[in-house]
Amino acid sequence: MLEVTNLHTYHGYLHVLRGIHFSLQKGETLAIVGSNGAGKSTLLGTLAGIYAPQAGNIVFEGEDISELRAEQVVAKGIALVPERRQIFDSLSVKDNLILGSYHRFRRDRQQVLRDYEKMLHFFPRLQSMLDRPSGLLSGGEQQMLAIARGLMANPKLLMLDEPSLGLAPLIVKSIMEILQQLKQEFGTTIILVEQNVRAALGIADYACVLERGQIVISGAAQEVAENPAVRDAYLGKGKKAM
Amino acid sequence: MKTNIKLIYSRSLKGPLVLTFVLLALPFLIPSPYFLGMMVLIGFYTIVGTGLSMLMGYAGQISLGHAAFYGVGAYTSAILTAKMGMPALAGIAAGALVALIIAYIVGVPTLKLTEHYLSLATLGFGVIVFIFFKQLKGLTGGLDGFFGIPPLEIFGFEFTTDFAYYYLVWPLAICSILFARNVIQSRVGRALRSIHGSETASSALGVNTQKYKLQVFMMSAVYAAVAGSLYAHYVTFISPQLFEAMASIHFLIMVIIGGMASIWGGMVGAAVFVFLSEGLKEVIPLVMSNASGEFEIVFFGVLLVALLIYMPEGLVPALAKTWKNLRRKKDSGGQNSRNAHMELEDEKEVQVSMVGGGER
Amino acid sequence: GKSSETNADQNKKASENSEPIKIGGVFSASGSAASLGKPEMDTLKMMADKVNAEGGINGRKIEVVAYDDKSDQNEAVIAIKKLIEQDKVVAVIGGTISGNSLAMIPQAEKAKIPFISVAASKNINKPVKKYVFKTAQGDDVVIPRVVEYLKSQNLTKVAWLSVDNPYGSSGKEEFVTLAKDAGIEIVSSEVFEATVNDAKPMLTRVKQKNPQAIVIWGTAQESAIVTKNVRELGIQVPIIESHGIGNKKFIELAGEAANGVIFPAGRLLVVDQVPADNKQKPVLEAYMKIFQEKYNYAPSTFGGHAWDAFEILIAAIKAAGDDPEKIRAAIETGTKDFTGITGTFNMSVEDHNGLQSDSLAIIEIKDGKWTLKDN
Amino acid sequence: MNQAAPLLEVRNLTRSFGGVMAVHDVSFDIFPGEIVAVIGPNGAGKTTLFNMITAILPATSGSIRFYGQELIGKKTFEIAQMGITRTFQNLQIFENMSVIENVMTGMHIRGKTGLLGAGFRLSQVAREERTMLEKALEYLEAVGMAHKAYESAAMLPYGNQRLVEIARAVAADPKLILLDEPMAGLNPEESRELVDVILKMRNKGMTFLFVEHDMETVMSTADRIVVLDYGGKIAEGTPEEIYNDPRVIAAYLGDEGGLEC
Amino acid sequence: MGDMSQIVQLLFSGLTIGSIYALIAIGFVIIYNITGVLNFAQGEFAMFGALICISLVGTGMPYLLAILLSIVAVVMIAAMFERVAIYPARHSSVPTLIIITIGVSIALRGIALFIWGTDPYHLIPLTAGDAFNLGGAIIQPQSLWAIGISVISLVCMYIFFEKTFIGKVVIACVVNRFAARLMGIRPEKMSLISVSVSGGLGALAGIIIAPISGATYNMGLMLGIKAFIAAVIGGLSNAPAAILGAMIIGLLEAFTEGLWTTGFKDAVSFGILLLVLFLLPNGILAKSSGKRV
Ligand SMILES: Nc1ncnc2c1ncn2[C@@H]1O[C@H](COP(=O)(O)OP(=O)(O)OP(=O)(O)O)[C@@H](O)[C@H]1O
Ligand SMILES: Nc1ncnc2c1ncn2[C@@H]1O[C@H](COP(=O)(O)OP(=O)(O)OP(=O)(O)O)[C@@H](O)[C@H]1O
Ligand SMILES: [Mg+2]
Ligand SMILES: [Mg+2]
Repeated sequence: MLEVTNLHTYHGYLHVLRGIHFSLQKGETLAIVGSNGAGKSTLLGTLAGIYAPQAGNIVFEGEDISELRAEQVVAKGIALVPERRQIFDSLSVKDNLILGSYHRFRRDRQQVLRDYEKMLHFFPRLQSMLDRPSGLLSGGEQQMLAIARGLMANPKLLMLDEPSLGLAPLIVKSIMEILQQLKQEFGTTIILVEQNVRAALGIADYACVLERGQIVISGAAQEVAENPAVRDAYLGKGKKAM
Repeated sequence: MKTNIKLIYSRSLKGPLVLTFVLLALPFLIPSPYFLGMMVLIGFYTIVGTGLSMLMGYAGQISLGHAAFYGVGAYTSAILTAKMGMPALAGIAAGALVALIIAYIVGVPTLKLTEHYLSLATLGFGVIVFIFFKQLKGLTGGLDGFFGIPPLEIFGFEFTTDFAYYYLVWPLAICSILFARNVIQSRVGRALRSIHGSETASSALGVNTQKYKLQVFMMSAVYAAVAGSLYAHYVTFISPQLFEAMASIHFLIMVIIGGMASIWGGMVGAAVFVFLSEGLKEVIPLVMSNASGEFEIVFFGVLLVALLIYMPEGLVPALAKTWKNLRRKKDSGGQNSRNAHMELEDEKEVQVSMVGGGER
Repeated sequence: GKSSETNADQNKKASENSEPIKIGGVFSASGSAASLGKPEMDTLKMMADKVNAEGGINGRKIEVVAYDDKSDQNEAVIAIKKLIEQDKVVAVIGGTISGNSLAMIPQAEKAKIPFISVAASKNINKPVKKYVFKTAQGDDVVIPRVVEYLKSQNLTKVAWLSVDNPYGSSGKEEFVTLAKDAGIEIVSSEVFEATVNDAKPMLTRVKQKNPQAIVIWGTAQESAIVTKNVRELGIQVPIIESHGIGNKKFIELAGEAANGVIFPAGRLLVVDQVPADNKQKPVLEAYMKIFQEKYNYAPSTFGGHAWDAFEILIAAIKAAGDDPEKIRAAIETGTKDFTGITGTFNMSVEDHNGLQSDSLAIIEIKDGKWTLKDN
Repeated sequence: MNQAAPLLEVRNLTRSFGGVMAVHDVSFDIFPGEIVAVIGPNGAGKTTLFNMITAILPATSGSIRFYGQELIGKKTFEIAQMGITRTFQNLQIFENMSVIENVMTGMHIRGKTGLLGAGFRLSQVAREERTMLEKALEYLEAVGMAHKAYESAAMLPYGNQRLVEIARAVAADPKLILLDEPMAGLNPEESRELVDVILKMRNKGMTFLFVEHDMETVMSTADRIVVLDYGGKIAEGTPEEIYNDPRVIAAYLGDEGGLEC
Repeated sequence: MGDMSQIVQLLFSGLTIGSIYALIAIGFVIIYNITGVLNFAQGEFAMFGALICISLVGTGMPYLLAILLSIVAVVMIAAMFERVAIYPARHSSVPTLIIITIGVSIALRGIALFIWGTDPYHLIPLTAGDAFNLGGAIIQPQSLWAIGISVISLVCMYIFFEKTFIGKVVIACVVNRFAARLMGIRPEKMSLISVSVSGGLGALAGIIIAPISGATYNMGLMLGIKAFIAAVIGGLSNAPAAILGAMIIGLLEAFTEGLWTTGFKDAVSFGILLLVLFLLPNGILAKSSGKRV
């Protein structure tokens, strides 16, 4: 369904992605981990059409989308929940959610409204603040909103950039459950960039480690989790006494 | 880790020295009194522009009313010297002082506003001051203007020629630039810039943002007032029309053309502004005989827009960047592909960090 | 003083080479005052061509260097400096609007170059400045005519409305003093902006004072709006205006409301109605004809000021050569009984304008046409 | 538990936003040299609490004392000058400056140069600049960002910007530092490194109050934990006490507890 | 102090001028909402609307057709302006963008000067009818047109921005252009549409004011500045509030001029505005900006 070959992206003169290869089938979940500045966000941004790759191909459902711009990529059924949340802060929570479905709003308004109800069900915390300017929410509430807005796009491929950032453990868990549910019910393909490695590997089929713009370790999630290097860096050498 | 202050601040005196030298030689290289006159004007504008770029480019506070301070300087000095017979130097100092006080009074409430509200408030301030120039006929002569301002005299030397004025204004302009540069490259400058970056964070780090905004506002007001006083003694006639809202906008244009977040921007902008408007007067009739003023206006507008579209940061930063890129290219031996890429990237939203987001 | 000496030196040299004599012009050919400045600029160029076609002065051609100040004082100052320092002209004609003329005066005085202003404000020539002359009727010439008219009609309680610029304010100053002497009471005195959109708010105040007549002192556009507003508010008293509305535009803009408006103006507007025995008539007709032929629009009284300035200057150059100092003296002493477009000039040491009230006719707008009411 | 007088005393602190009680009647103490964590579900009022301590938001009622001095009514910059600095959950990096200048701005209150002194470049200014620069580099080194000192702060990846903010807050050499989710965006290894930095700073005499959702960090770093829920304090105690508090488990950690040990 | 008829007269004068400011101010707000640009060329749209309409009527074209055509023409000018000047500069800083629009307005004014010269022009009123008397005040039919059209625009804008999906989309573009694109919205398209629409509104304002105060090439400058003030007082992102702001300015001007002085009219208006701003630093009807740290 998604095939990425030899992807190179620059920020100005900075060569950030240095030849990324991977492919995903429908309904699979890929977790990406890596240290600060490894290029994770750049990778998702490139896939979403925010950054233009200098070289390489992104083939989605048999179509090369590497030349498309962000708004065109969305129309193909790819949604990104970006880093830093990027909500519409002066618009109400409700408007934010509805805008998430922009590319399909006119086509199936009824479905959008049903999905909207579903989001409130997923994130009950948002229910009491539907008419508040979303910029006034707490950090975690905004993060929930950003994720819910991403889900409103009802994408075939959902990309999330550190969704658990700023969320309480209970909520992190429920998000992982929601992702699982999406996968099972709709066969949504998911790419997950996470620092909460344990949670991410818990739901992923595949995982890869990105370092300095290259994939250095990849494989089934379980395998990656057992890789000693990953264990040391991302899972902790045995937890501190608790 | 080696510390090297040069990596953040260029403090070399080489640039300013070369510039000063060139400026000193200029009247001999181009011995045209008309050209000298232009240069004197540019000198005044440089002083105003430098102050304004401190305020706008560094501290991030827009002012659409700086012509008012220019006018306050001009009128104060004019009234004191022509009507009360004070020496011109005292007039200039008094002009600066009055501007300082007005800036303080106006700044206290105004600088609490942000962005567009600030620009409206300063615009309003400019209009109000203009109206006072116009209506206080007893003091200012109203719209008829103010006559008989004596020429500047320092220690018995009268500055009556463009030549003399040139050597008065330009050293002063260079000094004002250096002063501004020193401020920028210090604790105070960082405080100012941090206000531009995030006022909340700035105050959470102990920066008294209101105080610094006020200080820089007052500083830029003094710059404008001094330039205004000098102007008054130079032309010996002033009228309110010279200090209208449009004049404030002209200052703004100069600063932005030059590059508001660069210390030389004010000077370069002033020079471009003056030579562009004067140059068009020469060029347009050559291209189209019997074209009148309107063509200059159209071309000026079009050039302004084109300049800013291609160099949104202004001339100085754009030239600096080009220079850097050239050197880099030389170093890396013609990697043209990268440049091609950069153009491609331009098509898409490159500067994510520039895009307003929930986080910022 | 240094620059003018070098000027003079060079000019002396120039005369030996029989190079053209340079005359400077600064007019507001664009910007807000363009409707005044354009015909002035055109007139000056036309006149130079005419003189040159006739062989120039004493065998030397005239070269007019004219700049457009865009109705901006700063530009005007730059322009006259350029004329004096770069182009080295022997004299300057210009300053379409009073503000620009006033702004240029110090430069001309400093460089000791004769400057003939074509703007109205009396501050230009009063007090007399050595190098400054004026060919437009100042308020000191026009206002007496207005007061005289008011008195003749027995209108003794009037409202005075003037535009908020030097033109309006100097008119007001003059009117206030003369009206007092003439026993006319100013029941309401107001200003309006040159950019006025709607003067009704201000006129509501005027209406309450029940004046017997309203004097509106401004140029065509703003005066038209105020005039219209006066009638819209249902005020039916006579309206007297300034010579600044002597422009077809006023009638077009004010529409119906223009009818009945009375104003003093140069005779150029009603040249066809001027009695044949008036000695201005041939000059006016000549100007009308050659200007219309060359530029294809009717000349205005403002262009007439430029015509007069040019003629006066040329006469002085003919008599005195190309030395600015001598030209100045020649203008001052040599301009006697010169009949121009604006009127008959008699300059002297005390009077650098030289016009009398008789240079104006009283005109009434009837059915959208200027009609000579009182010659 | 701690004998010394409290560094910060928070008493009955309350803040409402048009009826919604974001923080309600919260009281607690912080003693010198402590590391105290504030945890709680999203929207519990943690950030609002921080905003009140630093006077970015006025409190509706209650009192905050620092070294016995009332903070309510003071301005944000005065509080910073008294020795409390902070980082932000929504990053507030100065994007118009380089990384090192960000940190040097953090040292603002430690400098003296005024506008005129700077403009005329008095001799002590150069000295002050040099020491500031050196110190700033040290702080950057401490958080592992020295190699990016001269880069533009705007271009840094998210995690690095967090580190710069921390270095910037520490550079003021405050008595008390408030960190709002310092670990967000850092991977586990990077978090552990940051914890080490915090511990080292504590040994130098700084006191920390921080908000964090990463239980591993909280449990391993904090001496004491304050738990908020719906604006109110529901528990306070040592990590062990909190970890086993049924109310905290229900409201925040989840049934199985925060860590799958 | 004035009597009743004077008050009514001033009220109508204020509302009439206010309505014209309002139409331009809405254009201001629309462009600001979508592109984040404070468009100082807004007044020039009014100027072109008025002058083109006058020229068309001058050719003997039916009045309504002329109005329609001139609006279309200005919409096209606005669209070109967006493509040529706003779109390429979309990443620039606020002051740069302000100056770009000032540059455009300078150029547009120059072009108008070239075509129409400096002469003022006059347009016949929309409807002939006589002025009528209301409580001693004389009201021109054109005033009613101005007020009516701006009220209608107010209602339309309110519904558009507050009640329709596309209105939200439009706001989303300026609140967070980056996120808007991630939702599949094309900010460029919105920007083109919005600038064109506000061009049309500006043209309409110009056509309404032309019979009242005539039209010249430089009428746009002052109208633009007044509209800017109105928009800012209203809080900038809120069209109904901008209309309120415009009415406040119109009334303030009329009443200071009518009851006190003309010379200090602008000073009084600005002075009061500044006072208001100092008390309500985010405009009179400011909505929460939704920013916190
Ligand atoms: N807009 C930009 N301009 C220039 N450089 C950039 C830009 N965005 C990112 N970079 C650089 O690209 C590199 C990769 O950044 P990226 O944001 O992809 O990292 P990341 O893996 O997502 O890190 P983090 O975990 O901190 O979010 C970094 O070195 C960063 O400095
Ligand atoms: N300015 C405001 N206006 C209205 N409500 C607000 C405002 N600021 C905060 N709130 C509300 O107050 C509550 C507490 O917010 P706060 O940001 O303090 O939560 P938090 O504990 O920091 O949450 P998180 O862990 O998600 O960051 C939230 O429900 C939030 O929506
Ligand atoms: Mg990232
Ligand atoms: Mg928080």
